[in-house]
Amino acid sequence: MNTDVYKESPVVHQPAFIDGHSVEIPILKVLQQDGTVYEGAELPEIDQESATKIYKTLAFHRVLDERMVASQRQGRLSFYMTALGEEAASVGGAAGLKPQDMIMAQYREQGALMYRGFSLENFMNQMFSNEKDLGKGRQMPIHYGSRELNYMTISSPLATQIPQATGYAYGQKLQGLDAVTICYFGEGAASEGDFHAGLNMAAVHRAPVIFFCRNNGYAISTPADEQYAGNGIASRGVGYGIKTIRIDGNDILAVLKATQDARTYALAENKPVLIEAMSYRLGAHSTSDDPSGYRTREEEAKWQAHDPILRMKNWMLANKWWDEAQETTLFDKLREEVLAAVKVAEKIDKPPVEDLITDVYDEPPTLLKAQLAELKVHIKKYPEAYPFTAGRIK
Amino acid sequence: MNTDVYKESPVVHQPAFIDGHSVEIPILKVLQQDGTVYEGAELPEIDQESATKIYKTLAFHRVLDERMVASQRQGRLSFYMTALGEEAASVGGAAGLKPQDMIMAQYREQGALMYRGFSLENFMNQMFSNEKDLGKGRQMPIHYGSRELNYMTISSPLATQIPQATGYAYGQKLQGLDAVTICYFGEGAASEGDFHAGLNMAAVHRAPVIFFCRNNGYAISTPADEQYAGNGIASRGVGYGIKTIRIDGNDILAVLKATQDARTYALAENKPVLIEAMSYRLGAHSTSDDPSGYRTREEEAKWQAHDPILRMKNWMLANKWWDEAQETTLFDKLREEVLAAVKVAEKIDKPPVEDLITDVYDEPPTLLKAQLAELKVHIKKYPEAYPFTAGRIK
Amino acid sequence: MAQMNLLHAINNALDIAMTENERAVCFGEDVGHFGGVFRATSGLQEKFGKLRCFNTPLVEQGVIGFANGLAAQGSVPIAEIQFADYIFPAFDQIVNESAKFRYRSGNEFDVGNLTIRTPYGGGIAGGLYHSQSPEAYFAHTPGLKVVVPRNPYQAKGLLLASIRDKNPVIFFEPKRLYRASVGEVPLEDYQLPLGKAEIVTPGSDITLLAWGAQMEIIEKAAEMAAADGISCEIIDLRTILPWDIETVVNSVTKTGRLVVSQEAPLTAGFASEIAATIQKECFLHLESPIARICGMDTPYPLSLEKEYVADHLKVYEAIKHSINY
Amino acid sequence: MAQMNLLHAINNALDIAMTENERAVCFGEDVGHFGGVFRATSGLQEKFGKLRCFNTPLVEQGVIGFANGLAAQGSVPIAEIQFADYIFPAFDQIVNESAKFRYRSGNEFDVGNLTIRTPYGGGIAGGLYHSQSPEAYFAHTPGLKVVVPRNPYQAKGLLLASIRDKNPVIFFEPKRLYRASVGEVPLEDYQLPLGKAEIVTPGSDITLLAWGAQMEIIEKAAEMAAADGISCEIIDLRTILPWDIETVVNSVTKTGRLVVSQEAPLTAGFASEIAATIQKECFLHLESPIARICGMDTPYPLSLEKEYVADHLKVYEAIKHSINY
Ligand SMILES: Cc1ncc(C[n+]2csc(CCOP(=O)(O)OP(=O)(O)O)c2C)c(N)n1
Ligand SMILES: Cc1ncc(C[n+]2csc(CCOP(=O)(O)OP(=O)(O)O)c2C)c(N)n1
Ligand SMILES: [Mg+2]
Ligand SMILES: [Mg+2]
Repeated sequence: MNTDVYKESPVVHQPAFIDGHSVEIPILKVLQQDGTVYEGAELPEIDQESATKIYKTLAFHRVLDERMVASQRQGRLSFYMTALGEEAASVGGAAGLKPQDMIMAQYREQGALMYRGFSLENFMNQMFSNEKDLGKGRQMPIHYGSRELNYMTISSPLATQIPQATGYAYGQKLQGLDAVTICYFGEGAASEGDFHAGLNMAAVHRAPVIFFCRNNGYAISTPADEQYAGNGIASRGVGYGIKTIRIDGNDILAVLKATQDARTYALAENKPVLIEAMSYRLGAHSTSDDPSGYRTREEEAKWQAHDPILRMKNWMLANKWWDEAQETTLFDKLREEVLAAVKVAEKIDKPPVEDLITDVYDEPPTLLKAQLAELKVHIKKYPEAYPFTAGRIK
Repeated sequence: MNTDVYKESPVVHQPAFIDGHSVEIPILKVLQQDGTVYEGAELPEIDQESATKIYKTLAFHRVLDERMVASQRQGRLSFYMTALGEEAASVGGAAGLKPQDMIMAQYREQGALMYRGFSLENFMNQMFSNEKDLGKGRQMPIHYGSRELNYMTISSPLATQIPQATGYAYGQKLQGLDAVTICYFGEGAASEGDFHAGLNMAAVHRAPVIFFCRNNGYAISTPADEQYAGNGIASRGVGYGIKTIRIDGNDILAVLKATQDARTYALAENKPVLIEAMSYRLGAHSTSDDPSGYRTREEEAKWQAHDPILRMKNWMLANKWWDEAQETTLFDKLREEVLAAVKVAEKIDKPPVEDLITDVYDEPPTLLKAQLAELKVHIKKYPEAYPFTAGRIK
Repeated sequence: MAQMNLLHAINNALDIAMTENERAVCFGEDVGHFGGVFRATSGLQEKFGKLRCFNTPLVEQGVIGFANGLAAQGSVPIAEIQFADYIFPAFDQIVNESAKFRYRSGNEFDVGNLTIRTPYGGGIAGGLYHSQSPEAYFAHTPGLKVVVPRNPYQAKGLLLASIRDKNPVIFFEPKRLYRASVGEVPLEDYQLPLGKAEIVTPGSDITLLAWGAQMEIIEKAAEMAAADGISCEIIDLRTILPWDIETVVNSVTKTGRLVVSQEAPLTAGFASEIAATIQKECFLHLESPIARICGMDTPYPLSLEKEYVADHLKVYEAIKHSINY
Repeated sequence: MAQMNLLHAINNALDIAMTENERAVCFGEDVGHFGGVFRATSGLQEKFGKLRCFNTPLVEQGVIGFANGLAAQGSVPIAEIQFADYIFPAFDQIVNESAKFRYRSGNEFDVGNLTIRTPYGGGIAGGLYHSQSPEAYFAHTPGLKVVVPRNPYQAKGLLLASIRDKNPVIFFEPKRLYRASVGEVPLEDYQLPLGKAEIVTPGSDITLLAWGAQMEIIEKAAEMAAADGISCEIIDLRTILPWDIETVVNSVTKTGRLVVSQEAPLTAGFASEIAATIQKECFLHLESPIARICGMDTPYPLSLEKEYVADHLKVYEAIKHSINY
């Protein structure tokens, strides 16, 4: 009851306004750009094997992004979104969890899915929306999803996954599972009403969900300082009564540490956690965007120097867990594999016309079946107008 | 840019989670229940004349609420909502402002409208939705509004007025007016997405709006501790970077002081302020509600002892600005006036049938005119079925 | 069998659903301890515990967002929106999320377990924000099912079917009838089919079609018409989406005339869809234009409610007009 | 006169509106410095300053809530929703607030100065969340005006009329045509009337009706039909709400046949309203059923877009079917 607030607030007799700076929010940094660990820093659980897996995932991410942007420029792909410069947030987040944890992402977290082992073919089939796409070619590129890998299919409307993640985690709690939900979103999406709903409900109903905000400084062209006036997104955690931490999002060890700790806490206490990972969107918002319309090269260059992948590489090298020869082999192999996979995926057929009406409901209703039947008759009448499907209609 | 946050956060190398208790929020109290002012308390601007006006408004509020609940029980009125026990929030808020300031209320702030001088007849005509109602009898009782008095017509959907208040205040700023907007809402409504939108936008776009949360412990049957898990609503101000103050909502001098200071600040800085007034909804949510289904008499009794009107009376008496004789005269007169006004208002005709189609648009479209014409023919055919209007159709 | 009002029937259906399936969860504003402002969830928290029946914070977009997530997880959420007039803050979660969840994922994920209950409709002196009938807003949304019961028996059977259906269902409850409509309801479990209209009264001269609380109105009009010797075939659509075109087509093919009545405003209401479809399917059988008797194209009024609504007299006039066309 | 594409025409209309009225304000996500993701507000911040043209935080319910308040205050807000697919979080602010603001207050307050601009429609490989045509959702809402232009000339004249109209207007911009549609546009100020359909091509055998980007489709179908000797009367509805019943009734009374085409799914789309009204008004003149050629009753697909859409071939088939009925 609010009686508590009434009773427990310290009493003053002269107006005492508080403001955004009434709370200090430290930022966790573990790894320096040159690969050395800060003195006294607490390391996450990590060994050579897990580190190598993480690093290889980061490398795959970088190569895939690079190649797909090129494919898009060549007109082979309609659309793409990179996570250039902020790959540590998604990959490190996934690495800090268990495979049974649900990942509910925004769209720039393909790294988490890579870490979970989504195959190159699966990525390609989605991007080329061919008939082998798990999503049946229905969504724009990068809207991946996999039940097997507990990675919720991406939805374009922003922030809708936030209250959904609260509900998902509440269900996990009801079942008593050893599982939490991680929910990714950008600092832009955090302005949506659904953000407010999701965080408040998680706190009130004690859902084991990790809210992971990627604060990369921009929402398309809108800089963070036109998005909010408070102390980042972390300062909002205070208002919801949610345990909150701010981290360097380009520091894979900080991401890993925060996520591991958050998971332990969320599960033990049945409570949400908010992580704000500070980073920078080094690339364009998407292949449809040109950032030169709203920011400077200098600003970008400054953040180039914080490359999270290079930072991890430096650490791996320093640890002698990795060497330059391995590096060259890995990147060469990845580039080749991706190129080959593009060539395969772009040749695979579009989904059959029947897929137009499946999955709208569990079973197509009568009217929808009639619409399909009519469509088939029509296509047969004008086969040249519908080249992808005409030949395949029985 | 978020670069600032990135750069300015103090750096740590071991996880340091913050939580709801990272910020301490004091509560402002000026007046004690016995009518004495706390030692060292800073008083608002107030003199005998303004104090008397405030006190008479509080008295009118108490009497109107009492009488209208009785009228509803007698079946003369369909619905009513009191503000029993929290009248100081609305009356004190209005008293802290200038007449040109816009008031955008939730529904339990009739006190602010009383303070502005809305006539007893106007109140009655709205409640009896007769043809003299400024709102043309279209909304349920207590949904008052007056352009003349800068009191925005109440809308039932909760929290919609919050981003609207931001927009309204932004418009005042654009015009360079000596005017701010005050926006009232309950701690329940503060859970809506519109709350998040309104506060964040006000902070980012620097709108001179005073967000005034009446935290009265309940949203219908839902206690505040099932509404949020943070430190009240004030703790959210921190997240938006909004100057925030918590006050004793039953302390008229604290309300007045906070509102006066908030107005000065909002206007000078073009920035929003958040006030959280702690109070208690002593009555039922509305005449349709029965609180015995969800709370105890003891809890209510505890809050009876904090009656804001009695508290002000004690202060007035102590100041010798008021005496018991005046008290009796005032309350007797008010009761009589209200009773008489009910009798008048309930006999006034319903609005004419033409009012069905006005104000949907600035001018009724063709189809709507045709629908009205058809309706009139129909009513003439079955006059006994439409007794309120049949006799008045030409 | 027991005498129940519509609220009891709903409460009874919820009780059965929560008893049979421990993953069923009921929530919404004031739904917990208090049992909802209309008391539809009365006693459920006591019986099934606070984790399975609870108050939510006051945020409809959150209620449905949470429900979507819970449904995707495999639980069986039964979410209440306190008044249908307040469903709009959740419109995005329903129309862009619930409705498209299965489709967009290629059936990797779905929210088929979701049921949304909400009281709708006028006739209670509620004015423009406690009287709306927003079914048409949802009917334009493939992926949703939309169901409206007309009495306690229908309410229980259709609600149980909605909860068990593997698609997101919006279940509109006619609040004017919550206590007013009383009837015999089996105590045991039963279901009524979704997507099937019901011929409530067979007839030969004209077809009358409605749903929910409006059924009472057309039945009253049919009685008046019967006194004039007009035989009305009365159909309760029951499911608005996907709707039972076949039953309506068969009826109109037989009678040659159709009056559709809805509480919501005329323009772009669901009656329009019915008229559009039937004029096509029954073109050669129609002996008079299809009539739509609906609310006027304004917000729902308060003091002029009587004049505004599609009452039995207006429906009766439409019947006569159609017959004499 | 100048050659402009649809985006330029809109930008030009905004420029004129902001120049003539210093209380006009443009805002929305990315609308400020960048000029919007489609660049419709390009140059406006530079010209009119940051206070009158700006980025909002990413929150559609806030954008429209803010706009409602600003309009009530007497300013002239022109709010952009980045894609019509993302208008739903603002549905409550539009349907319960903008639409009912004047009515509920008895005209004490209104938001008549409000205009909401938003790009809608498919044909751009956008899949289910960048292709929707949600006009019907708003058409069921008395109090709103809903406008859709088909080309640059129409866009400028209708947008200026929408901004100046004393009612809240939703202005849907056919994004497929943003750059594709180019035409002569006067540089000076002019307005086209709201609530008036336009007979684009007179004809005698059948009436074809559509709006926005779909106009191109029915014009193409009409050309094919012309080759068969069928004379089509082509009407652009232009305003969806309140719509111009008279023009359509007059046309169908003359031709006896009607094909309505819309991008949105069939069920409960606005074509249904048109069919429902016209079957009544023109009952004795109709020589064949009114045909609706629409999107299928599914979300908007990606890879099967070509098959899904109401293309000219489907419209052409409907014309022939109607003529040969
Ligand atoms: C509800 C909604 N509104 C608008 C958009 C269009 N949009 C797509 S991404 C984006 C910016 C998101 O920024 P942020 O959340 O910071 O994520 P980032 O792109 O930086 O990773 C916008 C406005 C959308 N997809 N959904
Ligand atoms: C959008 C919306 N949802 C639900 C309701 C129903 N409702 C009316 S008042 C109320 C409780 C409001 O509580 P609070 O904001 O704390 O204000 P209080 O009644 O305590 O003054 C609810 C749920 C509504 N009017 N609007
Ligand atoms: Mg961002
Ligand atoms: Mg309250």
